Amino acid sequence: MSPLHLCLALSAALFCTGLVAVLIRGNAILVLLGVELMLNAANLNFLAFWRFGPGGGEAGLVFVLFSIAVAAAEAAVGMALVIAVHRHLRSIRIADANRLKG
Amino acid sequence: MILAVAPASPADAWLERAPLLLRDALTGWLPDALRPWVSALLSIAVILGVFGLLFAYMTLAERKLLGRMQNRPGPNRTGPFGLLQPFADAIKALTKEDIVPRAADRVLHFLAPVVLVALSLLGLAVIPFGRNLVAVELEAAVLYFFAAGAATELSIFMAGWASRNKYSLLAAMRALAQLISYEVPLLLSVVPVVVVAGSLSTTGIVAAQGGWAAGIWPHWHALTPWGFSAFAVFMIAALAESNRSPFDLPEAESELIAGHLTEYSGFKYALFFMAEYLGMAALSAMAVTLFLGGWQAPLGLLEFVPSYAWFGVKLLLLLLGFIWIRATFPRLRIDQLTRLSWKFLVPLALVNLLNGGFWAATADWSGPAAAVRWLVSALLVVVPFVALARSLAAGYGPRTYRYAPS
Amino acid sequence: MTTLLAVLALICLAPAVAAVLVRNLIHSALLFVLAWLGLAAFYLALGAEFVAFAQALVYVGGVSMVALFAVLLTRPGRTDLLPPPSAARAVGGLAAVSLVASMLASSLFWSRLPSMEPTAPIPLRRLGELLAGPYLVAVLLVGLILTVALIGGLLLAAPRRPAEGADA
Amino acid sequence: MMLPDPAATGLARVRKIEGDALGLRTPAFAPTEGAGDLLEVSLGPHHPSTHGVFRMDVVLDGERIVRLKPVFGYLHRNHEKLGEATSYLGSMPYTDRLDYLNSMTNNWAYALAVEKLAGIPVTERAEYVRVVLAELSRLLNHTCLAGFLMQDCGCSGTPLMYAFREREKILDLFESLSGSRMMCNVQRFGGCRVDPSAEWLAATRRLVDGYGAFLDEFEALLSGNEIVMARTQGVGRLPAALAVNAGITGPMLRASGVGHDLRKVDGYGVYPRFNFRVPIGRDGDVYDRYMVRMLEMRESIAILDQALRDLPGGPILDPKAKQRGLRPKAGEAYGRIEGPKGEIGFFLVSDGTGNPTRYRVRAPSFVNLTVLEDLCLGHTVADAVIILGSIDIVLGEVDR
Repeated sequence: MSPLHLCLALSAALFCTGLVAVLIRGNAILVLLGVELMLNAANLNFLAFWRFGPGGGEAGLVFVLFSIAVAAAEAAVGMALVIAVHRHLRSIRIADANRLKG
Repeated sequence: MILAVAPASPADAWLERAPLLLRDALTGWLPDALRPWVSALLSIAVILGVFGLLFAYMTLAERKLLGRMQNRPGPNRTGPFGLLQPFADAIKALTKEDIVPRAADRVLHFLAPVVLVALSLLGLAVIPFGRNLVAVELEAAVLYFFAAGAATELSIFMAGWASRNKYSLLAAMRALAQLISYEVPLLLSVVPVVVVAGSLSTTGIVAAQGGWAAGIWPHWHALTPWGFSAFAVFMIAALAESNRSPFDLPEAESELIAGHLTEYSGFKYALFFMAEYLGMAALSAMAVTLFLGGWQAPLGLLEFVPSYAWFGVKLLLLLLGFIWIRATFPRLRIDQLTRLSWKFLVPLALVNLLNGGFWAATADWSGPAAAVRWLVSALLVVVPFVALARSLAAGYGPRTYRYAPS
Repeated sequence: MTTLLAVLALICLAPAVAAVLVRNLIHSALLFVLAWLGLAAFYLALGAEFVAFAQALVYVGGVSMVALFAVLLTRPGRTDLLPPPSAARAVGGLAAVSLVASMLASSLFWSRLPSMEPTAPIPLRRLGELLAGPYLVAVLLVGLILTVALIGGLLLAAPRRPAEGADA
Repeated sequence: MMLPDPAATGLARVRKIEGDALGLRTPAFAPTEGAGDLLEVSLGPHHPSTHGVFRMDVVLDGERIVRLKPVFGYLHRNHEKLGEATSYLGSMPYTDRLDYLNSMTNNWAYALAVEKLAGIPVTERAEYVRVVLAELSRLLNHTCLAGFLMQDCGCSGTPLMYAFREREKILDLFESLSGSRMMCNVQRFGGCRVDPSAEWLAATRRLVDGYGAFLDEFEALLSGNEIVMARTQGVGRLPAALAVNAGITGPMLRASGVGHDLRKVDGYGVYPRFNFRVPIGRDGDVYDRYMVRMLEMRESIAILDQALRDLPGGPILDPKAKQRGLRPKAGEAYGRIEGPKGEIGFFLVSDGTGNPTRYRVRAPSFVNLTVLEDLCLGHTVADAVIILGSIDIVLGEVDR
């Protein structure tokens, strides 16, 4: 297996792990962490194609930096939402937070 | 007759090169392929040895100094002047029973101190302890240092949570709040240094602080207005990051017994203790590197003293400062702690960012313009400081007292 | 190179999978941290030094802290997690497994991508120039997003206390 | 007999209802709506900051106190019942063990009660010696309190060690006078057991002359310290009306702005002859309680100065005053003095026999402690610790 394919495989596996976390864990915090993992998997693809892809790929590296920054913002807002939801419903199970009305 | 000729440059002095010569002597006979690995192992061993000893004697120095400041002798029974006390302590810690509460999360309870010590050591790899004395030369060394240090409070959280003790749990929450609050000013205070020095590598930052203005005023960052402000913010945040008084909230013994350490005993407790001192030493070493000119001598005349000695002297001075502060100040409350960070240190560091940018942009001003540069930079420090300090201290102050009419 | 990457990939994947499977919420969060650290090491091996340290700093120092804080603030009990309904779990698992299979297959076996020679790592200075030059607008936008997120997070999580002017 | 939990007894409840009627009680701090679970923590009885074996059952919302229940009685030893089974003189050494920091004032209050009951006059010299010993005791108590309070604030030992250095000097004086450092048992009915020598008085004079310098040093380190002020100002506020209503006495009452000092109000002993002032606070918070004590110490120095100057000669104890086998006429008496912690009083009922039929102690630590929950609600754990520290309790006196 070439390094590129290894990276892609890892990325796919991480993405799916994140997806599984989102799908089968009912806990909002874990769902958020799963989303973060999926973001990471995407980052890995960018890096892989920057390093082993067909040239001219500085943009890939830079994009990962932006992605990490945005992920931090996403985590902050997401966790704040979790806390707000928990305050309202006394639960952080996604299944309980299925109404738009508080 | 051979005249004793002073070496052309201090870098060539024999003492200065001694550590490198020693390393070459030890690794020179090895095949080329092995040499980098062995010398890396060697530097790890040296760092472990030096900082291990430093840890041992820091504990003794702390107890002695605290004792002297409090009208008591401190430990003086084990060996001459109590010099063997750290080893007695080590033996005691090793032979004590390791008690784990039945309800504790055993894995995390065990991992917490181990992780903490490991992480505290990681940061030391990129510190230039002297001319050419750095274990790992990294382009993004400063970033590496803070990335390695970011997880220390994580292990305090692990310790607090795994103990299944309510005091420990409170300590874990405090540790997280403290980390989230103080990581920001710590990093922000470093950014102007990176901007001015134009480098993220520690050796580059030290090199940028070489030389003297007018032959006597070292180009250390702490000796400029923006640098002084950044240095102060960095040291306050470093105090908080290493959980030292007056920011020792997670282990506040008068409130939370010992916080996250409540359920630790024996060797694991000693590991926590070790990590505290290693973390303190690592952050102080970083402060020396970033602000106090690293291994540079304060005066050209004094360059005959080897660079690593200068580094050691500066490091020890900062560590003694930590001890002095501990002997003097009471502890803050958790809300005051976070307020100090968000309403004082962070805005100060943000203004300082601007200040650093100004300093970097005006690097070529000279003559009277240089005076203007200093003035503007100083104003950018003093004005926000006064304004912020005033708003922070609003609501309390000295009081005058009346006497009951008789 | 490939061997090193493979080992690191395992170090990164194993905790991630474990994180999804363990019941204990705190363990799960800490395992995620481990996975992110592994990923940072992977980036380092790929030659993306700056990105690796940024990853460690942001995820271990930032995201994980926020997550753990959220866990503590929303503490339902000491050990969280009732298992989700088994039907949902099975469906989710099945969907995920089929996705893994299809993605792995598509990326590995039908991939027409040739593996190129690795390009040289970018020196840090060049990265700085890129960020301050062509990508300056994006950098500023990210800064804006972070500020907005910070304020938004504060507003969302701030307790609605009856106004009593207690010291906050 | 264990002391019942105050929250469950009529005593505490009556006071609280009265407080509520006047709108004085701190409103129970409402936990933030829908926040995480409340955390119940038992602070004590082996907590380092509870000044003995005392427990606070607190319910926390995050770090904020929603409910607080003081639990005590761990040191209960039947003091009052013992007093009823012991002769009048026999109880004297027991009173040492109430507030074991201040055996001098405990002795004096008890002696005063017995002297009232039996109509025993006190010699002139003894009155002065009592003032000297009581004010030394006040210095000792307030110094220790300040040191402990700063330790509770998180100082790592320095103020405490400074305080203990001075305490040792005073204890040395007590030891050379009475033979015991803490359990002095000095007072007798009508005078004192021992007569201070000229050397002892000279040593006391030296101590008094040097004490102002110590206070200056201590205050320079702490009173103006930003962190001390931030920690203590506005914390644990006790309104004057609640303080009066709850029967708070001593420096704690004066810190709330009520200028009530038994040395002025009762004018017992020879206190009316001395020139001194009564410092009062305004906000009644921890800082005021600390500062009022610091200022009181300066007044104590002034009193000591005058007492040592004017100390008359003559006998310290009238040999005709009966000590052993004292059988006062049937009746009752209440003797009270301004102890360092507040009004310490002994209520004695005699039926003409050698033992009192009723022996009751009014312990300032105990009464002052009753407002603890009111002071702590809405504050953090760290605040509860320093609020407790500023109340100044000794468990020997609380539990009796």
